[in-house]
Amino acid sequence: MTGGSVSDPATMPAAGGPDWDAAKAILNEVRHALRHFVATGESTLIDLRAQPFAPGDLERLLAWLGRGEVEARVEALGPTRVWESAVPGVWLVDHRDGDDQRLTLQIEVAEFPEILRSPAQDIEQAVAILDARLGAAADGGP
Amino acid sequence: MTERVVVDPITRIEGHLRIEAELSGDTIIGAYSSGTMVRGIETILRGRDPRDAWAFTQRICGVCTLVHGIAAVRAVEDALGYEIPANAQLIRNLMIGAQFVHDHVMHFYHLHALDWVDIVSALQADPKQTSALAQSISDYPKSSPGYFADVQRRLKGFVEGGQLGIFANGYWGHPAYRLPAEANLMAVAHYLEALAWQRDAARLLTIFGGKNPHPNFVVGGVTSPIDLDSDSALNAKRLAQVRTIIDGMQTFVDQVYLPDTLAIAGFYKDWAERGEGLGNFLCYGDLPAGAALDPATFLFPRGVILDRDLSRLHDVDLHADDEIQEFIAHSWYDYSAGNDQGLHPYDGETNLSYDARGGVAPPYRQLDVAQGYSWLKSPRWKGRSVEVGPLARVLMLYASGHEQTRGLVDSALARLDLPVEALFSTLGRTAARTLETKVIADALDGWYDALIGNVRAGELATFNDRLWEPATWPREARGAGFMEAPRGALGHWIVIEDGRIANYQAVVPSTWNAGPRDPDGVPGAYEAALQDNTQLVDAQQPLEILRTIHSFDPCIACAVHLSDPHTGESIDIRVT
Amino acid sequence: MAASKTLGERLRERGVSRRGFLKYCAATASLMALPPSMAPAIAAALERARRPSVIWLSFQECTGCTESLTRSFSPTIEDLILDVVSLDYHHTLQAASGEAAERAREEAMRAHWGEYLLVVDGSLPGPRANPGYSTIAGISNLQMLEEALAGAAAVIAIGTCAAFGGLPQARPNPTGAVSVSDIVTDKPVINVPGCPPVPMVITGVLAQYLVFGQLPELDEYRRPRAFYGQAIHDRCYRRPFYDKGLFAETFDDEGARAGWCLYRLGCKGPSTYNACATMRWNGGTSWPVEAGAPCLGCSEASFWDAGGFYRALSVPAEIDGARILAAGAVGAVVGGAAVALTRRRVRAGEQAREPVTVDELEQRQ
Amino acid sequence: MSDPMAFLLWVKGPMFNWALAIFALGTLARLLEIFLLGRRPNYAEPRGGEWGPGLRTVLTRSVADPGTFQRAPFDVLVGWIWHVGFLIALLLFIPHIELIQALIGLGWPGLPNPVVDAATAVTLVALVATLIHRLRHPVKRHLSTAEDYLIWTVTFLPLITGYLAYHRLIGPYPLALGLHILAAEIFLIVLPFTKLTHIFTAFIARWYNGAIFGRKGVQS
Repeated sequence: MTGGSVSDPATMPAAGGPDWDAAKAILNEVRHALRHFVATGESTLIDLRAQPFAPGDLERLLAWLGRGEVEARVEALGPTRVWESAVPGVWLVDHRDGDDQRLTLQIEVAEFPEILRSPAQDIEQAVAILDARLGAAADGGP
Repeated sequence: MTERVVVDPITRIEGHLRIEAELSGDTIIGAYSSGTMVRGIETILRGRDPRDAWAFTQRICGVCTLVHGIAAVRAVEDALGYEIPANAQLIRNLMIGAQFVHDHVMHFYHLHALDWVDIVSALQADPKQTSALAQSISDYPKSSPGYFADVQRRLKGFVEGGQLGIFANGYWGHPAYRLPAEANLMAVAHYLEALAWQRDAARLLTIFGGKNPHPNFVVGGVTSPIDLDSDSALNAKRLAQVRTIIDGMQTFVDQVYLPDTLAIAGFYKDWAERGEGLGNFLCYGDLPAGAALDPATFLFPRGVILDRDLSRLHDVDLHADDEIQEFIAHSWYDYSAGNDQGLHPYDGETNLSYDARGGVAPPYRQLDVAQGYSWLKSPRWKGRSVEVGPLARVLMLYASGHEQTRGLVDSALARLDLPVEALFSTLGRTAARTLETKVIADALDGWYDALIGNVRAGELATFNDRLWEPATWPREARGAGFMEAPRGALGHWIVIEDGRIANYQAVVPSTWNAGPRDPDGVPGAYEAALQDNTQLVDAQQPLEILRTIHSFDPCIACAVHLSDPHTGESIDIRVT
Repeated sequence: MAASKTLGERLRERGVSRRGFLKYCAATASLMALPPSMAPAIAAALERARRPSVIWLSFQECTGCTESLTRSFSPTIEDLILDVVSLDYHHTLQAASGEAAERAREEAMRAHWGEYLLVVDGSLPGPRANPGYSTIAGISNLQMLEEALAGAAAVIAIGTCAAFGGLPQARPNPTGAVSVSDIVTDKPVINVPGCPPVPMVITGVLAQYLVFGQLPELDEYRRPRAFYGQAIHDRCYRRPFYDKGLFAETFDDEGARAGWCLYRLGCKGPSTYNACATMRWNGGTSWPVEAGAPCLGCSEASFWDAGGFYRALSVPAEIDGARILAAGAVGAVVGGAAVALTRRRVRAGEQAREPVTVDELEQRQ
Repeated sequence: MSDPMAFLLWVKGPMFNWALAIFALGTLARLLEIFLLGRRPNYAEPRGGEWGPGLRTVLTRSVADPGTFQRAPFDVLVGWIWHVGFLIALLLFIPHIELIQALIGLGWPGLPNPVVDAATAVTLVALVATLIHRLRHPVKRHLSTAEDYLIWTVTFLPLITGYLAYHRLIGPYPLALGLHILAAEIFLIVLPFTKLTHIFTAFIARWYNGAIFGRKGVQS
């Protein structure tokens, strides 16, 4: 199965850049996106699904990027796992469907990934939802 | 010509099948099965490299997507006396087994179930009771009331959305549907569940063959090498993935497919009395235990059962000219030495002859069944019309004393409170498919463990290059490649001359089952199964015909694949 | 028939949240091989999108294309059937049989005349072939295609048989099989070749139509560029081995185990345009080259007749002794004529020459 | 022939057979012709051996003497460059080796593609330079015949089509590859009947000259 990304120290590459082509191309793109983000504040999404990876390349790339301090899980139409890589500002967003099959795997270069943000329209309805819950509480709710 | 009930297209099958049935009152007294599409793959094969044949024959069918590939490489290997490594045979077994499990489950839920399950009725079900029902027959975890309520809501939204799509115009509400609403809802949920499950099951063929449908094969072994130190070979990670897929298959068979079959069968016990027909069954046997294709080691035994006599298994010889023969008395072909003789596949010839042999110019309402009425031929074993497929195999296993099969059959019959004779029926055929799936799903363990054992022992070979180059071949060679496909006994016969294919013939399960009458007027298995035992509640909604025909799991593109270059009707209008 | 709902409405009814919708759009962008930044545009389009009616005709086919469709992970076949399109006629999947099935086709055609999407898999016997070679409900394939074409918005030819003639058209084309575009002249046709096509390429093209209501950008063979824009070879992870000249010589040698290039085993990757190397098969599990099998070139026209699956691409299709002899004879005649000419010139020179001795020369001086 | 794959199959199949046969038998006829012209018997007492000087001349004539180099450095240098580049592309590109191996059963290791690619690019530039030089040099232009331009073209075409196909600069690929093979086939067909025959005769002729001089005891 398209296994989750585990940061196994045993597979952590030595310092320096990876020496395989597929990863180099991606990392160059990430570097470019980071500079762009610093300069303009615009975020970038890179789709990792349609890359000509050799078997094991993706796992190596994820291991190489490593894990940062933040990890999150979103439950919407199946789970989405989000984690910051060891490189600040470089996030991985792993969208899965209800059967935990990967839909897409993206690198998002941003302050934090879009999927974590509360949708503005939901916030507009938030007060109403809160009121409803308070009403329910008054009726002997939670 | 008498007016007949015509069902064309028979849907939820592979290929193009037409059934015409003559009624006396509400009973079918004559049935005619017709394959209505021809491509000519055997003609196309002539003159080509025998090592390429698997790819061509595999495209005979994308449903049983592996079987013609395996039969073709085996035919070439048989012709050349080409031995393959033990690992290659084990990997092929795993692929064949996975194909069986995948194909049978998909057949049950996606091709056959709607004959027994009323989708619309599922809207009335109570999710709580459905949950209770599901939990009473299995420990499958997806059985909460919430789960079934979700499925129902989705189905409801779909029906109310106004576009019924694939479910439009089904015979919903037909009196022959007898499941309670809750059983219908459970089956609908499992219909969707099985669609998701099969995507994972298909991955086993992808690991070994690169893709599914139409995985890759190679004469002399398999394409994937084994190397635990390589990313780009079968390594520990890949083999672990295979194990996970096998586990997923076994879980679904044990917890969903098997319990569902028995539960649904309980409501349709009257179908244990009709829909058999011939009483003769043939099985080439398959799934060897060792490196060689030795019938003594097969999981499925080889043999023929005649007249329901389980006490005697007759032996089969694929090479003998007087055993397996094909007739064309009612097919749209010509034989050069007369249309009433039978030809062994090595000498098989087939000239497309639609108009001259009674084909009616389209558009037509009825076939001329006095003359040719099908693109299928009529294969016969020693002149006998036989049935092939899961029922034949389960009977063979049962008759030869296979312990697990005996246990499964006996307990299923006991559960349903039916006698052994119930096997000879539409219901028996459908149940046999489920039971053999269980046998094969369990057998996957043995092949997997043997493969792992070999790898541990350092035995890594997956391909034998000794006879790869055509320069090493004899000038002339002929061979028979056989296998048990999900739908039954499959044989490919190849004649090689100067490193090229001189003749190629495939006699496939659905040709045995769906073929037309022979020169003596003896019907094929489909025809016999429908005749004289089936009543139609409503001739406008011939659901009963679908039940019996679908119980065979027709695969018609497989069954029709023949033609010959020496025909006036063949025209080449290739655009180049 | 109630008015069909938009996809946005359907998803909301199913309780899909806004985040879920955002994710759905991200997956859809990825599926259509569009940059992830397109997700908002897709979201806007999906809010308005209604399931298009799809009529799927199967002619001279093996059902492999349908089976491939069922292996799609995103969207899944369940989602496709329930949310993305209204699959109103499809032999392998539809519940109805016989007359009821044909009625479903006719009703869908009537209700969505001019708007439905016509999908075809399989080739069909052409206008000069015997129509009896392939019929459904007693109707020839050609007649059924022409009738369905009249009301179609566009045609998608799924699989190499429908797109280019495929296996039935392989030499000697016994049934006079033709491709869909050989018949269709006045409707847009998208070819989605492959034997079968990569599952997500099929669903990707359908999703594209659902989202944008129009056809994707096509190449000169009417294939969507997004999926068929690059050769397998150019995206193959084994390409570095080709460039270094490292090849597997058999299916189980050191090179095969190390994952070296399969060129010498006949890989047709350099001449094959398809998405296998990037999208891979069955949810990214593997693809033929990864499983050690040389690419057959199955998404290309005439790949069946391309000279053998195990012959390296640069190797001649076949060396025909008789033709070489004939050609050799021509060469010998031309060469012989050249020889004869030269010899005559030499002889003429010899004859015209006036021999002279040293004594004679001295005398002349 | 609207289908590029059909075109490719034609150039790889029937056309290849024709080209190969015309090339093989044409070359055979030409070589026979040359050998059958015969050497007039020389009754003079040999003053030296034939083989040694013959082989020596094969080498010495392959390297321009200082005088020739000073007179026409461009011709020598560029000539060398493109001849070597052409041979690298022809004999050390892996798909070509594959083809030769399939035909005659002999194979050898190739060079990495980027090296062959660079050699091809250099060769192309060198060939274009020779053409420009020929067109601009009054004497050369005067001396040039139609055959010279034909030969330049049939030499240039396989290289440029190969380069374009490799870099996928023209599509579809079966068409690009087909054009490349066709260009090579034209080269093969033209070879025996034009001065391209020098590929086979150059060394024989050099040896012959060297041998005659050697026999006479003169250094050539």
